[in-house]
Amino acid sequence: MTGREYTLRELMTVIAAKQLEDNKAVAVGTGLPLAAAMLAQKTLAPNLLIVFEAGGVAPQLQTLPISVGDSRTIHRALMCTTLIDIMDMMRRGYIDYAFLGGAQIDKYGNLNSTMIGNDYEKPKVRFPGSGGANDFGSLAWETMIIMDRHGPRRFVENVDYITTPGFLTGPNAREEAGLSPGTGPSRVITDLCLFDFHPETKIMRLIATHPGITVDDVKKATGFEIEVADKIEVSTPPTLEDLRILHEVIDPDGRIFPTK
Amino acid sequence: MTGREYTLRELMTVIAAKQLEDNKAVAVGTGLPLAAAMLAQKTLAPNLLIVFEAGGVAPQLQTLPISVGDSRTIHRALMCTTLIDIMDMMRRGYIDYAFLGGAQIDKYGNLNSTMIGNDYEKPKVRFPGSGGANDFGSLAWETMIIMDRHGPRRFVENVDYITTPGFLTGPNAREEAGLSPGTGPSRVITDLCLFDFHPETKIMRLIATHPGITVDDVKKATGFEIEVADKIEVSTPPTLEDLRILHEVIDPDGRIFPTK
Amino acid sequence: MREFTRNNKTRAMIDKRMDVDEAVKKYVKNGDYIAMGGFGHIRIPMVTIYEIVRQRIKNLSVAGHTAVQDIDMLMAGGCVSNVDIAYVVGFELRGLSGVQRRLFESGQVKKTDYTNGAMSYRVRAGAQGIPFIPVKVMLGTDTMRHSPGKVVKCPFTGEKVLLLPALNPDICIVHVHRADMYGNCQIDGHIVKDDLQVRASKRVIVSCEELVDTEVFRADPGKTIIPFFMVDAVIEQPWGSHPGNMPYKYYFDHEFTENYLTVGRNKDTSVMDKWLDEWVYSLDNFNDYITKLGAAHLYKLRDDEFLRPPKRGK
Amino acid sequence: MREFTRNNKTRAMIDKRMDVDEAVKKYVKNGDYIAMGGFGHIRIPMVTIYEIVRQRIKNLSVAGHTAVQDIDMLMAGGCVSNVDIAYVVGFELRGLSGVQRRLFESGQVKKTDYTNGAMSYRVRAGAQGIPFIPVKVMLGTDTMRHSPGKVVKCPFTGEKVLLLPALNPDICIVHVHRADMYGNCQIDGHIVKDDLQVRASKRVIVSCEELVDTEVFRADPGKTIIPFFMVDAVIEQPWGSHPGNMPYKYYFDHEFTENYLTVGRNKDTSVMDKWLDEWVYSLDNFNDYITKLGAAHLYKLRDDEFLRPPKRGK
Repeated sequence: MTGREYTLRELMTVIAAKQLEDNKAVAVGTGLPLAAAMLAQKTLAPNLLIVFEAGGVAPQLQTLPISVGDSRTIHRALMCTTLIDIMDMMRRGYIDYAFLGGAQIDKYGNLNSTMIGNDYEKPKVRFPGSGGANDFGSLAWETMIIMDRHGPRRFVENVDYITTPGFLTGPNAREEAGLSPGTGPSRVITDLCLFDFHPETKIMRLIATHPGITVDDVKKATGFEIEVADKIEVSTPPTLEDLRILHEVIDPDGRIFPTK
Repeated sequence: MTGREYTLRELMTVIAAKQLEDNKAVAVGTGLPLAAAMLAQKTLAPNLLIVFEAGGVAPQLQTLPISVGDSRTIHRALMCTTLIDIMDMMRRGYIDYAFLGGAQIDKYGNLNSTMIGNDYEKPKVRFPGSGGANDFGSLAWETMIIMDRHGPRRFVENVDYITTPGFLTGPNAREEAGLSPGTGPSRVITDLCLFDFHPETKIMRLIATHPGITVDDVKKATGFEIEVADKIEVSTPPTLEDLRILHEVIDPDGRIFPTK
Repeated sequence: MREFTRNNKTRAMIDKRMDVDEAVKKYVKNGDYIAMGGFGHIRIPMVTIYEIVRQRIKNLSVAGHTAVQDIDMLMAGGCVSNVDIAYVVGFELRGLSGVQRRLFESGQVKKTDYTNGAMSYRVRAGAQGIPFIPVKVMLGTDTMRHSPGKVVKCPFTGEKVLLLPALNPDICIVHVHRADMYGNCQIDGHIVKDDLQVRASKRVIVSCEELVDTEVFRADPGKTIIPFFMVDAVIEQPWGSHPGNMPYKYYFDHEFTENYLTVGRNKDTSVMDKWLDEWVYSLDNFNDYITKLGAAHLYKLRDDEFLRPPKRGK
Repeated sequence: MREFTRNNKTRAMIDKRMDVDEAVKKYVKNGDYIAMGGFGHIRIPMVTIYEIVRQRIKNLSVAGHTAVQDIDMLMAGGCVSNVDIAYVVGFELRGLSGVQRRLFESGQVKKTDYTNGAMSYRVRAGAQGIPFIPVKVMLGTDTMRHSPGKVVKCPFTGEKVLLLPALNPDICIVHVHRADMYGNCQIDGHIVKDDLQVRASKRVIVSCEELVDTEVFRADPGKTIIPFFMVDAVIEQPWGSHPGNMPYKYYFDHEFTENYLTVGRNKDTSVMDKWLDEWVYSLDNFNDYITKLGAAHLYKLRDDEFLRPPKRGK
């Protein structure tokens, strides 16, 4: 279709997997982030601890769950605990990474998954709300944001509603609001590129573009002024082994990664 | 020994048992209060719910436990939960009665189980402290106080240290301190008599004397001015059936009620 | 709460079995604040949800704590006027609900947004019997600004915390694996927050897959999640979480839910009315619903749960 | 706490088995705040307590949360300088401890009084990672007046509550029924507050009656009370709670404790020194202690636990 040997979804998953260090813990939901965590476990981070918001700890997943609380998430798990216990663990610093997404994001990584429109009482579009997102964005050490359909209506100067905190209004704003030092979004993975956040300005910074995408493409697709790293990498495509693991081991039924 | 067919300990236990209504819940420790609750269950209050502070709920006791957390307290229990869950239940109003004791008591039913002396840093005698007593005295609907060795050194004008709240400084003082309305001590059972508390003054009020004890005996043994009910009952002695249950069913080993 | 418990919750072990219609008539009132057990599509108390819709209870306030099929059905049935939101509208990977979008976007149903953690913490405070709880979530966001939470400084450390009010629902409905006639309950797999939510609530209706002898609880008291004296009604109803997932019993009914979602997304709301009539109002009770689903359909959900392949020769 | 966790607690499953002397050397420091699992005489981590005494650790602050034999041994060994008291000095029905009376009455050991509930609530706050918690106990009493608690009005309801600071011990020691080499733990019977206390603490030493395969946990994940990543050291030590009661394993050693109490009540403190020498300092490790007790003596405690009469012909 695109002339590539992989889909953008697969590429994003592989990039997400590479952000996860070994001997750390990640809180996941379902879908792409879970696939990324499983891929990391099977490649570079065999000791990555996977924790589900609903209480599953370190399961041996046989098949991809379709809900963060479904039976699959505790299949041969080491512990099945409560949602509040998972939140408490995260608060106490046990969870290094969490994955987030949303309908809109601003330059400080603030996320909106609540509503489109200006009137909280009568929104144009009502989305699910925080769920665990605000908790993850407040309590985990690093949040990894995954956004597909990278465009100016999703990457906006001001989100309509801050559901989940990024760096809020900029440097020190998290700390001033009462959130813990050393936390916040660390990566934004889109279908065009990879961002981190500038250590001083806390503004989203382009660090890699996907094959065939230019810096200009990214700028045009983004509704705010981004930071650009001195050296822009080109994203490394998935290896054949990555793809084999995704299709044969992680998602043999093709729920997340349909085979072409 | 005393010419009686029963010991004062047995009498106190039987009186305590009679204070417990059916279909209510009591939090107990070990010893006499537990024996009283078991006796109530086997006589007038078959649906009395017995809960142990350490987490045992409605056990079928085979033998008297010697510690509030020992294995006997969860023998065929309906639930074995945590200490904090029991405290939370009590706070939410599930526990009607709790039994308390102490080294000293004042006219408002305030109890001292912490220390004798004036110097908190260097007490003359150091006792165990609150344990769960303050929690019970704060959270249960009614507290039943059991005091043996009724005398002026134990029934005092001012306790050296208020470990557990009675009516504190008198009417409304509990509410003003932040404790819930409708709570507080309801009975004091001693080896001489039975008190309740005057509904207006919240001062200990004599309502029954044990056989052979006069109102004057009680006054002399008490280091503060008591209220006296219009009509003073004489405590009903244990029946033969009461004694049979205590000795044969509840305490066959004679741990609490040694056979003469 | 304390007074209510004292006067309305017997501490005696009495037989609390009843049919779901009786339980709802007795304990669910118009205008009540309701909380549901389970999480998402998991172990949700659908038997009682369907009955609340059938009895056309109105003006419920709902704890929307990762509420999916349960809240959607209540909203489709017109039972809801207000929601405390942690997660609503979404059916996770299955997309958004047309029913809920319509009612929230028109402002017909009022709401306040919280988070999953925040709602659990509020219920923890309710269970502990304290009026508020300090939390470290929601800070700095619109989720906080639109909530009743108050930011204060800790008197011991000086750090900022958000105080949230305790939550004490009028009625909590939960579906569990097994209960006895008095209301003692065991749950297999995720407890989620049901332990706390039952404790925080005034009234509790339990439905169970299986009614068992009290001996089951006495044999393993550490496994009792809900003790009898917190429970007001016990309903035995196998498949009572359908179309949800009952761990170790049956998996989601994906087909049923997808069809339901499609119906709800139809702009012509009479399509949903027709669905409700067919699956709720026209049926006398949940057993009729189960019968209508059919045995073959249901047993496939059991196979799905255990990841068993379809039988050969089928 | 957060920073400590991030930098010092691996999330990898690694073999954490060690001997108790190594665990105490590594993780228990002079001046630490220590919390012990169990309750009263029940499931107390005596193997680690004896080792702390043996290594003559000093100036410990102790969470005296219904502390009986455990704290008494630490105080007899001169390890303690400060105690947060819920219940100390007493041995329940067995009376008061001479050792503790001496040290508290002379002012040698400092203390602050709380209650059982209050100490649990403080640990709950520590586990939740919030700096304080509102409680409805201690109000109006000297127990409150001598504490750091602060009375405030609830900003939502106006009612008075007491705020207590969270408790986050430096080290928590617990004894459990079974653990694997990574630190996953199961407990039978009372959990008491061990779940919360482990979560609130920076370092955790687990001793267990039995070291089992990880498969045991994967087969029943709902029974895991402590997950591996919270644990720093795992010690396998049968009888590790002696002279305490290990539910479903062995009962109190009444005879041993009565004798120990008598020794402690002797005004001549050299009698206790001699006892310590005989039962702690002169022994290399806990296995020597067990050997010294003797098999017949120990197996009687097993009979006691199950209420079995002595064998005939004994």
